[in-house]
Amino acid sequence: MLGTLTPYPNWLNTGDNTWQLVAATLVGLMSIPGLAVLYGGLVQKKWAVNTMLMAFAGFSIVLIVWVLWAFNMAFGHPIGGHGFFGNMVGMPHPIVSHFGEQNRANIPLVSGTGAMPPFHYPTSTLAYFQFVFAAITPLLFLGSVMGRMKFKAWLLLVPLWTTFVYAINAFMLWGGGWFAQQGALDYSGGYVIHLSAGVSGFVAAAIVGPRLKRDRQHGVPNNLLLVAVGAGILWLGWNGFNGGDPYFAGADAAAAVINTNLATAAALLMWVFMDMRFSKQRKPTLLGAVNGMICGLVAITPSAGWVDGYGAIIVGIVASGIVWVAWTYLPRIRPFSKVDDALGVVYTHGIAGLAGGLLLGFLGDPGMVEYLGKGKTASFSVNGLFYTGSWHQVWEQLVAGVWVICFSAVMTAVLCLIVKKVVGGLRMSDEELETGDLAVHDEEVYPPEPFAERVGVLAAASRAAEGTGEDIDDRSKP
Amino acid sequence: MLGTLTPYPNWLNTGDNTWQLVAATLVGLMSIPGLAVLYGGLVQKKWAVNTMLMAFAGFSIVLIVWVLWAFNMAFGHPIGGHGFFGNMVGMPHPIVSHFGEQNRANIPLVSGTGAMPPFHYPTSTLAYFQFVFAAITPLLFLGSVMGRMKFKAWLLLVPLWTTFVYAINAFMLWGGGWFAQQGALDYSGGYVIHLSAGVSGFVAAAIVGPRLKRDRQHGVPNNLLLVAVGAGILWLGWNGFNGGDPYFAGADAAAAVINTNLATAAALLMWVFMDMRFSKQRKPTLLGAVNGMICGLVAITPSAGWVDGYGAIIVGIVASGIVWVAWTYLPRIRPFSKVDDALGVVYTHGIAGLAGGLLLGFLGDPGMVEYLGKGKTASFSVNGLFYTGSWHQVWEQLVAGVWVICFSAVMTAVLCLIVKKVVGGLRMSDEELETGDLAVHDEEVYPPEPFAERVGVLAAASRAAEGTGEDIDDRSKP
Amino acid sequence: MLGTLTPYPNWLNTGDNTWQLVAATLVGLMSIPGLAVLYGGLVQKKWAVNTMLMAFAGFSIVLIVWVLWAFNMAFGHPIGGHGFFGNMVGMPHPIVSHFGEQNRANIPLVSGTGAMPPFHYPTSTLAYFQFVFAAITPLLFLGSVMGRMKFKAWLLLVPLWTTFVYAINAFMLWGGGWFAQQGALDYSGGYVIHLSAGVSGFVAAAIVGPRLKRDRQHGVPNNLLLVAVGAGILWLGWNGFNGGDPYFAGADAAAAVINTNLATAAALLMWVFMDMRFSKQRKPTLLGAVNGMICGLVAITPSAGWVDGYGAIIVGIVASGIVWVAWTYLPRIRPFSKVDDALGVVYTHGIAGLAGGLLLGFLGDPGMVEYLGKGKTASFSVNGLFYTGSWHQVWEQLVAGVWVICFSAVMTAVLCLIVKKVVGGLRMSDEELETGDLAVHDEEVYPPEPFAERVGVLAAASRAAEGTGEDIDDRSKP
Amino acid sequence: MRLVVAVLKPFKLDEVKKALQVLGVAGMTITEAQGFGRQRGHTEVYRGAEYEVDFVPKIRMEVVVSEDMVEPVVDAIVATASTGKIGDGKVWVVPVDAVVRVRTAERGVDAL
Amino acid sequence: MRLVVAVLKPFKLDEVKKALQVLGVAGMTITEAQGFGRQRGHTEVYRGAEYEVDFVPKIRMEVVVSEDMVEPVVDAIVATASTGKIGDGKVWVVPVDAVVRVRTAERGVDAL
Amino acid sequence: MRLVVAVLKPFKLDEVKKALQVLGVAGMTITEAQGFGRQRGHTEVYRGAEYEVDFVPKIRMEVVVSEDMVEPVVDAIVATASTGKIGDGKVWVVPVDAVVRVRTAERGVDAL
Ligand SMILES: Nc1ncnc2c1ncn2[C@@H]1O[C@H](COP(=O)(O)OP(=O)(O)O)[C@@H](O)[C@H]1O
Ligand SMILES: Nc1ncnc2c1ncn2[C@@H]1O[C@H](COP(=O)(O)OP(=O)(O)O)[C@@H](O)[C@H]1O
Ligand SMILES: Nc1ncnc2c1ncn2[C@@H]1O[C@H](COP(=O)(O)OP(=O)(O)O)[C@@H](O)[C@H]1O
Repeated sequence: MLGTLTPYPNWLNTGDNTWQLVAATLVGLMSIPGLAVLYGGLVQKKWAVNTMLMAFAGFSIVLIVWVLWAFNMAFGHPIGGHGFFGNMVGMPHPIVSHFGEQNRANIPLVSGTGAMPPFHYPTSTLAYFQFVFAAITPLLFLGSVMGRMKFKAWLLLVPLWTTFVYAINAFMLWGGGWFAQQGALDYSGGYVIHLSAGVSGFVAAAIVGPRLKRDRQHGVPNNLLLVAVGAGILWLGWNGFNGGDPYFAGADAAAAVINTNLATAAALLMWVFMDMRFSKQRKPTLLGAVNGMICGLVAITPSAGWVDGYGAIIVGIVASGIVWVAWTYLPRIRPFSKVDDALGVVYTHGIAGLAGGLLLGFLGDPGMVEYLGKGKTASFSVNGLFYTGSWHQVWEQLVAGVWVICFSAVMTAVLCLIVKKVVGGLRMSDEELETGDLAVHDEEVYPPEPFAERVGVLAAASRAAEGTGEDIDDRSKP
Repeated sequence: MLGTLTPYPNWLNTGDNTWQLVAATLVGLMSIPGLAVLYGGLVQKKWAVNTMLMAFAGFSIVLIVWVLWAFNMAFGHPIGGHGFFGNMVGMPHPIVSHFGEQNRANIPLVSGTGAMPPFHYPTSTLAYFQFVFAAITPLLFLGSVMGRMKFKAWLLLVPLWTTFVYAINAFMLWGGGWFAQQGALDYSGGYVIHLSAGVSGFVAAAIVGPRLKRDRQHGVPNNLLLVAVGAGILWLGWNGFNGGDPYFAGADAAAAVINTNLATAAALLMWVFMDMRFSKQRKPTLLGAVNGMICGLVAITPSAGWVDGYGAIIVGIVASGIVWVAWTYLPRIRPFSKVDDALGVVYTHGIAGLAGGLLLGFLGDPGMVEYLGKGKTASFSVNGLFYTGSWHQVWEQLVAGVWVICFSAVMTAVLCLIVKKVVGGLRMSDEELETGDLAVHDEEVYPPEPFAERVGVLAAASRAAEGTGEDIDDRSKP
Repeated sequence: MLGTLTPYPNWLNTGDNTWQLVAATLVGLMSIPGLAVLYGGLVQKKWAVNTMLMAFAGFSIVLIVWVLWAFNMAFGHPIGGHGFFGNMVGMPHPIVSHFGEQNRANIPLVSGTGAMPPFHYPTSTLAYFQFVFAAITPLLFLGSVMGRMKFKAWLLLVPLWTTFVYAINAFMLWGGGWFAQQGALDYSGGYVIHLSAGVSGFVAAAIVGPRLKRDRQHGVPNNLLLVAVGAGILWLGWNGFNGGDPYFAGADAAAAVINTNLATAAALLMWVFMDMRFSKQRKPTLLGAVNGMICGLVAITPSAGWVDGYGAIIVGIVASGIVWVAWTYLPRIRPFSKVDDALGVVYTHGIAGLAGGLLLGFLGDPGMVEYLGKGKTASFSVNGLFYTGSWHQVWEQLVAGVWVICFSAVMTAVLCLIVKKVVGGLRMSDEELETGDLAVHDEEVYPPEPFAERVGVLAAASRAAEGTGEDIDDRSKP
Repeated sequence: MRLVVAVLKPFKLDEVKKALQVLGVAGMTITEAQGFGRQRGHTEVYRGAEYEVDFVPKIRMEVVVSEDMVEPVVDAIVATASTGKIGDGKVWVVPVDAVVRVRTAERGVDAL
Repeated sequence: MRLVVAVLKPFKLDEVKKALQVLGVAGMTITEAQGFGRQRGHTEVYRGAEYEVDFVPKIRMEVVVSEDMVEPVVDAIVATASTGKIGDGKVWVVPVDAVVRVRTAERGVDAL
Repeated sequence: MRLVVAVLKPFKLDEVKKALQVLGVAGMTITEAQGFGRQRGHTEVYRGAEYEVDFVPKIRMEVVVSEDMVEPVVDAIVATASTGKIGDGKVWVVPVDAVVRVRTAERGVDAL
């Protein structure tokens, strides 16, 4: 029959393709179920369903937006023109035709220019890999606005934000846009994802307004086992998050994986140490450990494959320490004391992401090779201040960080106001705020067992006890 | 020393082997813990342990059956003879000798004939990959019969069903058997797995009889966080389910992954939309979103790598809409009003699987290439009605669908009756039905904390309050 | 521009690198969240937070220790000298410089001597893969000492144990040390990991002393759904555990995966069968199934790629049967009746690991090829008694097993006494023991909802009922 | 005024509630309870270890009624909740000095 | 001595507790309860199926007080817990023969 | 007939139950309760924020007994449940007009 069928084109490398798809799947799992149940367990019982539904729905919306236009805004051909504005965003275009899905992946301003080696897999792989990053970002800032934002407002804010904030930041740093051209770097999203999510969440939380006073006062988590489930998936899923970002299953991917784990381990231990040493209670806590873990994961993200292991450990310790202090003291001063950032995303993602981005400028080890040069070509690596004495990279990181903060804040504010107009308010009604999931979805996270169901045990037990007679009673008479 | 040891034979491609093993692991995770805890959280508290134990045990049984005889019934040499019956099933044969495990994989009527390229990995890889599909299928229809089926009956039904229903359907559609020869297609199991599970579960539920009236009336789920855990693993695990089915880590695998996610996202949003627009409560629900998600996953399964992204989105929307309507209205009419299909498997798997199988006939995009042709050989792809105007594929899909429905229904009925004879009844005793897990397994899903354990807090607290004296009382006098 | 950048060095195979990184990630998931929530669900409610925090912290500590010195103690150049002591441990050395992370992986006494083919990936990959094994080992024996060990003592015991027990056993069996040189074998850690964890946990439990009497009597699990989550991740994660240990994504990796699943399925069914047939209640139980599952996973670990499928099934049945009997009868006799091994690690890991190690001597199938020989070189495989009639392998396995038991026991005892001295006692205070998580961490696993939060439902409902008037009452008058 | 307290099998709650509504009882308060008496508890088995649970789940119903309703209410409860099997529960009646409806501060029978 | 039993909306607990402390009440015992009365329950919907929940969560407060405190305590509860909406709850008063403090075996008002 | 209500530390339940069985008490009803009194609650800390829990877990035991058993029962409870530490709880006794066994409709002491 068709004896000469072949499984794939010759530009395709099965190892790279597999790595990228698996890395993407791991990152997907970080959102669904990872973040969904991490947040679902961290929020009050009354908001667990709402939070999880917003996570599942947000994840879905981003994918549709991504394939229809946003992927090419972030990784396609520049919209044209020179300078800053001409290199701010890519031309929107769908990628879901058969050609769009199966042709060879390319990022015109990056792999297209030889700034990195050409990809060994199709556009579907690249687009799906980049989608899971795009999807987790609004889910992260859901943590800031949970417990009061209208579901419909969320359904509208997510696609707008992905289009007008995420895709633009991504193009400028990853798609070969302006900041990339200046030399600013972001290995896997300390800026594009975490700093942006932290800032945007904070701004959105300010605009949506705080949760009910009662919710803020009594906002205890509902289930620490599920927090552990989510946290564990985040940690190991991050092997895909950072390991996938060289775009090849090479030596740098492996280094990024081990560095990610190193920073995370160090940050977790650092937070536990701070809790044991400096917290009021002087006790280690599981949720503190999880906070530290997230700080480490976030902070190593901008530099995972460009620092060595020592650098990674330093990143973890420094970022965790900074965020611990910020988490403890900033809530006392404005604007942090005013804005109800429910799960503290601005600290563990915003501040940790910024710290990690800046630290790259200091710790980037020129000996860490992402892509090997051949002949007269230099390998690609990063020159940190501590190795070269040059402030160049620090400066680039600073400028890009400031941009991401300002742009994300302003755009998010604008988008929130638009959504408010369109949907008629960003907040739920008072009745919904008071009742939570039951009012908004007619569901509860742990639906109560009806009284009638509790009979089962009895039925069996009494039958056992009765035997044949009536008053068998081997207990009442001592 | 042994300087010339090599790690693998030269027909082996490490990328393909890795992809297939990882895909299989992802699909395995969909069953254990995915489905186990999805169902464990969806059923009433009193049946959670029973449901999960049936899932773990069923998964185990299928593997033993699979390697000892069923794999070759589904993917081996045809049992011989011409026409329909000669091409109905493969020759049973174990694959667990050292040669059986390590030699090169081959499906005689498919890769053996050049209908696809030869495999790049050993039989263990193929057999394990196919096992996880075989294993999830009875676990899916467990959702129809949970809450009343005897554990022993389940232990017997599963191996019989795998042998006499699953292996035969698999051979006919995937092993190169009769329907495959006619041109019917099923990318990863919309028919062989989902339609068959939906129909078989429904029939088995009818034969086993309904749950207790009280259980049907009060059958609220017990834990929506665990439902989210299971649902999330299903979604992302499906990247292996559909991504693994080209059998190579090529461009079509990537396309199948992104299409799977697209259909799922669209279906989830569609169900949420239907709930918000047309349900009595007009409210979005998490369990509705999960239902929609499953519809999307199931419906794209027959066509994941043969439709383009637009097709995938259409599949998701259409299937989710159809199943939403069916789920809402069919329970009012017979036989749906009579049969207690506890978790509604016939809708989300049966109807969604059938819809997806038929939609392939319409939406199959000839430009989506699964295997590339070389020289004069045509690439392998599917010609849907909307692209070619030909009803051929629709017809083939219809015929195969009808077969799977009828064959699965009849065989399941026969097998249930046999099991009933052998085990002495398919249903638990009344006492067990009333009490649930505690009667059947002496276990509860959330074992109650004994009263004595609640003292801990007090011990610490009272000690703290006592200080030295006796009546320290800083609260009672205002 | 930089047209000649290449993604990786030519000794790198993307498939092998991917497989090893993914396998490592799967094994990492077995610890975090796998074991953390398996144990978190199995322990009493009052100890769930403490147990999980110890798991997260232990995992973190091992990584730091591992990269700074322990990896090279286990897999580096021998410390020098002849005979037993010269081949007992490797030279400690960090691996976190840029060269350490990105150069080609090598185990001097193994891949360095040609006893296996040279690796196709960098040191980061190998070190991270080996880290996840090192990390899970102390987490396993946490199950023995949970519910009374001081958190600070744990923080110190873990790095000491990794350095002075784990690294040494690993070097002697895997790093090419003494027992490896004699011919003793341990595919993925039946001895180095499970036997050692079982014995060490038992000894540590004896030294730390038992839990509170009340805790031992009332020590019911708190959540079987989370046990299922953890158990499922363990099972499928083990595909990486055993599948990763050929160090290449070859045919033997695939065989190891399917054999692992076969032994596990057989062992699970065996335990369920024993429960149904021989337990006092004659009932199958979910926690019994999980115990059986773990026995199978552990017992196949020493032999996964060196036995064929029949061997794997036998390993599962035999080990599960032995452990079932031990679990049922040993607790009646000393020392098992005295020592409070809280979760029974000495049975499901210690005895199962030893049984698996010995069974390799009997069942090793010479036809199972791990690495292929070329030219006159023999392939690498194992000669079991049942195939060759030679007791050689059995003897080697026995000697190594005895060593691991004695060495782990003695060293663990010494380390516990050192930690006791340094930290000032291994046990929590009585107050902490009585109160559990709330005393030690100020956290509870299911934090109680404050009364005030229960109003929500009411607010909505009463508003609905009131309508406009005051005494609308459609229920009180019949 | 009297307070009727009934400790009953949980699955009887709905029926009893309906029977009382028929008598004109407008409200009641339920708490979950654990009963100990002639009816045996059960055994749970986790990982081979047996745990005795002595107590059986019950619901505890409180109804404040006027004097003349005491007998009909007690009779209705006993008639409806009885299955004839050990463990059906007890009803007891306690004198009440005063009842107040919180919403309106009404007292006595008006408060019911 | 009297036992004052109050069935109230849970979110009022803190206020009521504070009001009683002001009166000098030193202790109280709370149980979670489910109330049935004029106030309606709610409906939950899982996978399209509706489940009626008739009962509304309440807290049930017990306070043993000396005779002279009965009126002030009841008044304080009613004043504090009332929202004017259906479902605010009931208070009833039951005679008490004896009270003992377990720790010291003191009896009567001393035991409170 | 009297109703003895005891609010006790949960870990004392088993001992008290046994002491009462020795006295011939055949049954009792337990509810979980939260106590507020001299004994302090505790603080929980989640993500750095402190949450005060004012209430301490108690069990609330109800035993209906004949007149002559009141004193022995109260004494046995006090003797067994006392640890001498703040928070041991209270016992109070309430008059009972009638008791009925649901299964048989027996009344009075026969119903116990
Ligand atoms: N003396 C008592 N005081 C309070 N409650 C009691 C008493 N005796 C029994 N009960 C309650 O009545 C329930 C049923 O009592 P039991 O002796 O089991 O059956 P029966 O009342 O049918 O003889 C018990 O579970 C307990 O809740
Ligand atoms: N006769 C009664 N006996 C005991 N509790 C009652 C009685 N009537 C009402 N209750 C309790 O009081 C609560 C409030 O009663 P409800 O009729 O809803 O409102 P209101 O008291 O404002 O008229 C009920 O939920 C129930 O717990
Ligand atoms: N006046 C009261 N009415 C009802 N219950 C009370 C009263 N005072 C105390 N209690 C209950 O008794 C428990 C113990 O009281 P507490 O004042 O803490 O200690 P002690 O009784 O040892 O002085 C409280 O937790 C509460 O449940």
